[in-house]
Amino acid sequence: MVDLSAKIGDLVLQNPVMVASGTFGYASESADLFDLNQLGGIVTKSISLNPRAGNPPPRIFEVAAGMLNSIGLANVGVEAFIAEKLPFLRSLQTRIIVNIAGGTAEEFVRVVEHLEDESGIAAYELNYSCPNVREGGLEFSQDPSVTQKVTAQVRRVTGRPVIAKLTPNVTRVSTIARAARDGGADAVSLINTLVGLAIDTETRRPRIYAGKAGYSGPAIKPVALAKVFEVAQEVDIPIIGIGGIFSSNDALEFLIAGASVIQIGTANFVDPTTGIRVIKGIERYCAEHELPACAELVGSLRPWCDNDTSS
Amino acid sequence: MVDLSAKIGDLVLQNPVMVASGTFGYASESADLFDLNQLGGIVTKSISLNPRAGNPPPRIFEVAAGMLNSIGLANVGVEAFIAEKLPFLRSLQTRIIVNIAGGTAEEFVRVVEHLEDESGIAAYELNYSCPNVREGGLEFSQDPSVTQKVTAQVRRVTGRPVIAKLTPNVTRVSTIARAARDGGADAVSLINTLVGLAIDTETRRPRIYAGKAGYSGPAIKPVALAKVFEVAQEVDIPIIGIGGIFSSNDALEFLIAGASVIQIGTANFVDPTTGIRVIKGIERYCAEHELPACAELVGSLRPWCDNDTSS
Amino acid sequence: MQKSNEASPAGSRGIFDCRVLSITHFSNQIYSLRLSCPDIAQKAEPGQFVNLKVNQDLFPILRRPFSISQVNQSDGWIEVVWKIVGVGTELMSRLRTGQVVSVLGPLGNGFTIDPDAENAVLVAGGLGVAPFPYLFERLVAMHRRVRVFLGARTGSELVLTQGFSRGNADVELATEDGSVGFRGLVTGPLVTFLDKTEHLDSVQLFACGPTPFLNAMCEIAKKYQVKCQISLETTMACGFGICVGCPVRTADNGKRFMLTCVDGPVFEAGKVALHG
Amino acid sequence: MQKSNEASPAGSRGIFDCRVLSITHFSNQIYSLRLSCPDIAQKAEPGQFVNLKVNQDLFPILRRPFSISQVNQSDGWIEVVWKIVGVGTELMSRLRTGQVVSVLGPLGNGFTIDPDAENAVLVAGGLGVAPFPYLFERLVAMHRRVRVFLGARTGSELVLTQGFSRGNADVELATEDGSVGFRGLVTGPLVTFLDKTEHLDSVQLFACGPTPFLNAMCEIAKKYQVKCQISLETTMACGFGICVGCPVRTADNGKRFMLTCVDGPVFEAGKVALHG
Ligand SMILES: Cc1cc2nc3c(=O)[nH]c(=O)nc-3n(C[C@H](O)[C@H](O)[C@H](O)COP(=O)(O)OP(=O)(O)OC[C@H]3O[C@@H](n4cnc5c(N)ncnc54)[C@H](O)[C@@H]3O)c2cc1C
Ligand SMILES: Cc1cc2nc3c(=O)[nH]c(=O)nc-3n(C[C@H](O)[C@H](O)[C@H](O)COP(=O)(O)OP(=O)(O)OC[C@H]3O[C@@H](n4cnc5c(N)ncnc54)[C@H](O)[C@@H]3O)c2cc1C
Ligand SMILES: Cc1cc2nc3c(=O)[nH]c(=O)nc-3n(C[C@H](O)[C@H](O)[C@H](O)COP(=O)(O)O)c2cc1C
Ligand SMILES: Cc1cc2nc3c(=O)[nH]c(=O)nc-3n(C[C@H](O)[C@H](O)[C@H](O)COP(=O)(O)O)c2cc1C
Ligand code: FES
Ligand code: FES
Repeated sequence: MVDLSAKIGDLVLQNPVMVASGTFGYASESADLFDLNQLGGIVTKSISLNPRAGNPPPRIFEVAAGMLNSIGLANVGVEAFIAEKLPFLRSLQTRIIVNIAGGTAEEFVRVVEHLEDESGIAAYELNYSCPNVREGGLEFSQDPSVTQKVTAQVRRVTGRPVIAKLTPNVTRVSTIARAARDGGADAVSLINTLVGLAIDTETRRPRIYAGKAGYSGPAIKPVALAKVFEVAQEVDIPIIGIGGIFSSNDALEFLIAGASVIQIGTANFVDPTTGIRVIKGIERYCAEHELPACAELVGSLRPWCDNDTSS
Repeated sequence: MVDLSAKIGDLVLQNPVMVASGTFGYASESADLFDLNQLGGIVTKSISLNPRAGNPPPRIFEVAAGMLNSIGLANVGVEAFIAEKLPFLRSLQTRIIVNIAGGTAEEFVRVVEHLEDESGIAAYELNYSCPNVREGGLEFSQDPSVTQKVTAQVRRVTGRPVIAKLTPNVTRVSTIARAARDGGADAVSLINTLVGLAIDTETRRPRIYAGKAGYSGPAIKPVALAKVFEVAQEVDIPIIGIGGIFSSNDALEFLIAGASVIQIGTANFVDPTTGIRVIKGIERYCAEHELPACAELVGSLRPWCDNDTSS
Repeated sequence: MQKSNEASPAGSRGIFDCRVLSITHFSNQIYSLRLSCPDIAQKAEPGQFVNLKVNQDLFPILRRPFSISQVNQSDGWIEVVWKIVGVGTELMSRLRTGQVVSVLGPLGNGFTIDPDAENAVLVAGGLGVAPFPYLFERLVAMHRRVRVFLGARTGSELVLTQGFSRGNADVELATEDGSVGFRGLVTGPLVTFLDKTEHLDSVQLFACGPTPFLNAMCEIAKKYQVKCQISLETTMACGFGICVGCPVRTADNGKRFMLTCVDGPVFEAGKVALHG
Repeated sequence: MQKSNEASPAGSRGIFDCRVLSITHFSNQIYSLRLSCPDIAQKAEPGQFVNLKVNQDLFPILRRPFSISQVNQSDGWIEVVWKIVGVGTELMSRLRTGQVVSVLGPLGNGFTIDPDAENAVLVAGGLGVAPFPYLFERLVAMHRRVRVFLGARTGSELVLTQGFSRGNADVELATEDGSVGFRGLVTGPLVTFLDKTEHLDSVQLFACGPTPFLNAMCEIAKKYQVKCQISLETTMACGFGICVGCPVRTADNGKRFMLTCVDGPVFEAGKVALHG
């Protein structure tokens, strides 16, 4: 028997496979497709203080080996989330991580405050790809000091694990990860979507209403792996790896690069049971390679050379 | 007849289609495959002061809709370039842009100085994705002040057009583009490769000797378009668009996003005549859309909305 | 057919690996596919759709949604009909008997047949005809009087016309180039029909086709004060509510959205604001 | 066959759209393809390769290199032989007669036949046999005495063995599992042969196969002081020198590199340092 359990600080998971925010709705949508309790964890859609209608269409567009989206953080708002969505989530035997969106530090804090009295929440994941309304739309985690400050403010109001979900759209993501840790984050999730754009050459309009959009899917996997590896080398904080995971082999790459846990995003749209396939595949790999625990894989990359050879 | 000519400052091109540095060798390799003079321009491999052997294998790896590479800037060095490669390039009836690599500002300057007396060079393109040996391997254009300083130093020693080729691996590429312009660059090329990583889960080794590698191909196109659009909106400097261009439709997206000229990279490996196809396709599109000049397309994107809707 | 995910409860929608029983080429770019899929055949309602993964590759990566065109519960198959418009539909046209396709479904809310509507009127623009054979069969089984108006740009794009000859149905055809039937838009013959119909409250319209056509249908429904259900298409990633990528504006103030995949694809005309 | 780029000078290498004349399935995973390509057939030398784009999609995106296995100048075709190892070779196995493949070639430097070597010895590990039928034909035409040693893991992976029965050639087979011929590595029978051969200066070895096998061949060539040419495989993007992605270390100090695609794929044993 392979030990598949995974740890993020004090949070123990039965296996290292979660579904990613915004790619699994509120989980009930897939409940009749497979046994959700097999997952290591479920991350909810981003929840904001008030309900958000989201962006006008078009919201999604397929590109080579990936997709663009700008949903506009459509969600029911924290109160309706607690009333209508949390009861089902709470009934599951897997870890529920509530992902939180905010335009200001205060909004993050207030959503957490709303959720603090509710049971059945294993951790909070803070969506730091949200545009910071005070900084001209810069994503929160594009600035290390903002990242640290917001994290510290949330840290003050909760004893639950806090996971900072970082944007990849930065010069050095390890600087941001360090700031999140210094602010009190228990872990970082990497990566949220890359900024991307596609254009309809007939109409000369962007393919997505908002213009620039979030890029996800297999196409971003190499970038995500590089970011995970960078943080794993530079910062002493557990990492949740995300980006283009469609198969167990993809997931294994993330573990080897340094992620303790991984999340499945876009793949859920193609096959919502991807997580189950990935769990089984990791187990099979460990058995075949005589690894008693999949945690042994974490950060086990063997570089060919020490230094960064110039490209 | 469609006017296909394009301009980068004072540099006039017969059409807006170049081949990108490092993806077309020294041009002679393809001379028997098609008439090179049909291209708008040819950018050479990165030339450094001294010859470089490059990295050990594996240097390349295919990923979904793209490839990773770390060649290690293998090149013959500026003296052998002048003696052995430039004579052929000079004999062509298209614009020759010499791409320059350096580990320090001085190296960039010294390579330019070597080339200044040589005829047949239309412009220099400075490869600012090179690791800056003085800054712990940070790519030159990951820092705006370094970008400005190096550009200004090169500017001082040449009257030829100077093009700063920027890395996409930054928080805000428009800040870097502005720094390049302030340093005296005539144009910016965007984008060089994204940083990516892939891992062989059997050996747990990186798929590329150097570990992290440069990611190119269709998979990076949405990122490149977003970067081009950002700079086009923010900075008043001509842009050369690069990233995953395989078809004329891809090229048109870049023109509409704000690039005056485009470069074909990875596609040359699959079909070195891609540039010719792209030129013909742009011409056909302009004819069909009754555009007398393809320059009219540049920056003609029609956003659905003004503001950045949050993702 | 094999349910690829064994954990999912029997009888519900699911993800199925379905064998191609046959593929038919109607005209230039139009095809139909019969898939062995007893579970979906058992459960599907007219107007519902399936989301197909037509290849095993990463390109194209997303599933492609198609209306369930016909169902045979006893033989356990469903049919879809499509036109080649891009890479996914092109790949589908290369499928061969015996190959396996991953099918997610049945998805969405189908047509709601009004208990009081004696006269069902089916109106299709182009491949909007896709969901009608199954809807037609259901209506005939319910002993409704059915009229079918099928329009297309040209005769070769008028497909499935044979499927409506059972029961006491009338079929009227229209083509923009006049090559078959009425020359002009299909709304022409429809309006003529409505003009001469007395008990409009016994009529229910069912419309499927491109957005401009659906807009025209909503106008007509409003003008004649007649019940009308429309089936929408939007880009979709998941097809069952988890990507939130398929919004359609509500008619009330146009600031709220419903999801085409789970709130539709069939909507009551007047409940949604198409285009803007 | 049609040259897809009309601008390229006639008679030189080029990029050609070539029709599949036939595809043959040898054993489990091994196939051969005959492509109509008069230009390449005209020009190709034994040991050269072609770089094939096996699909029109972006996945897989790069071409795949294959040795030219056989050539027929009068009928204007070339053949390649491959084993399914991944997505590209799998796609190739689904090609059908009449389909078109983009072929870039002929590429690289082929074998150089030593004017003094009366005895040519061809040694293949596994699919390393691929370039040998054409080389064999050339050697026979040059009236050389040819010996062929073919090894594989098991009998079903020993392919093309029939192709060497012309002229006064000897063919020896070896399989690791002993299912066909000598049980063991193909270097076994080769060494036995060399041990009993008197005029080793009249022998030239030609070797193609996996790297460990080539290393063994280099050792043998060195030990017996016999001329030896080896054909290498590395990952390739372009196949003609523009990506600089296919380095092989030179033997001198191991710090310099040559390019497998333009300096090879055939090298003189001892000129390159394999593996490290
Ligand atoms: C609920 C629903 C039911 C559908 N039923 C049918 C059906 O029964 N038969 C049928 O032929 N088609 C149907 N469609 C449309 C079908 O899904 C698309 O034609 C298909 O996804 C296009 O895939 P592609 O890869 O060939 O095109 P792509 O390469 O993705 O796109 C090619 C072109 O088609 C356009 N396009 C993409 N998606 C759609 C879409 N959803 N509607 C219209 N144009 C689109 C794109 O804008 C682009 O210009 C339905 C769509 C929905 C949402
Ligand atoms: C000059 C040259 C001539 C060749 N001639 C032949 C030939 O005649 N017949 C033949 O079957 N093959 C030949 N090869 C190897 C062939 O090119 C590869 O098997 C093929 O590219 C694999 O493509 P794929 O998409 O199926 O595999 P991928 O999906 O790209 O890779 C699958 C697996 O195969 C391995 N692989 C990839 N490329 C190579 C390679 N070049 N060599 C060995 N393993 C590889 C990968 O590491 C991976 O583990 C030749 C290669 C070169 C460079
Ligand atoms: C349609 C869509 C909606 C998303 N919504 C959210 C969200 O609300 N909050 C969030 O933190 N991330 C969101 N993401 C990002 C994903 O959680 C994930 O980080 C990203 O897609 C990369 O993983 P993938 O390539 O596996 O999809 C969304 C992604 C997609 C594709
Ligand atoms: C194999 C390879 C080698 C490259 N070498 C260089 C180089 O020497 N100098 C440089 O400025 N860019 C180099 N590039 C980057 C390309 O010029 C281009 O910016 C990048 O690949 C993105 O374009 P593409 O997606 O069209 O390939 C290289 C790219 C590849 C794939
Ligand atoms: S298609 Fe995903 S929510 Fe509707
Ligand atoms: S394969 Fe591109 S240089 Fe050899």
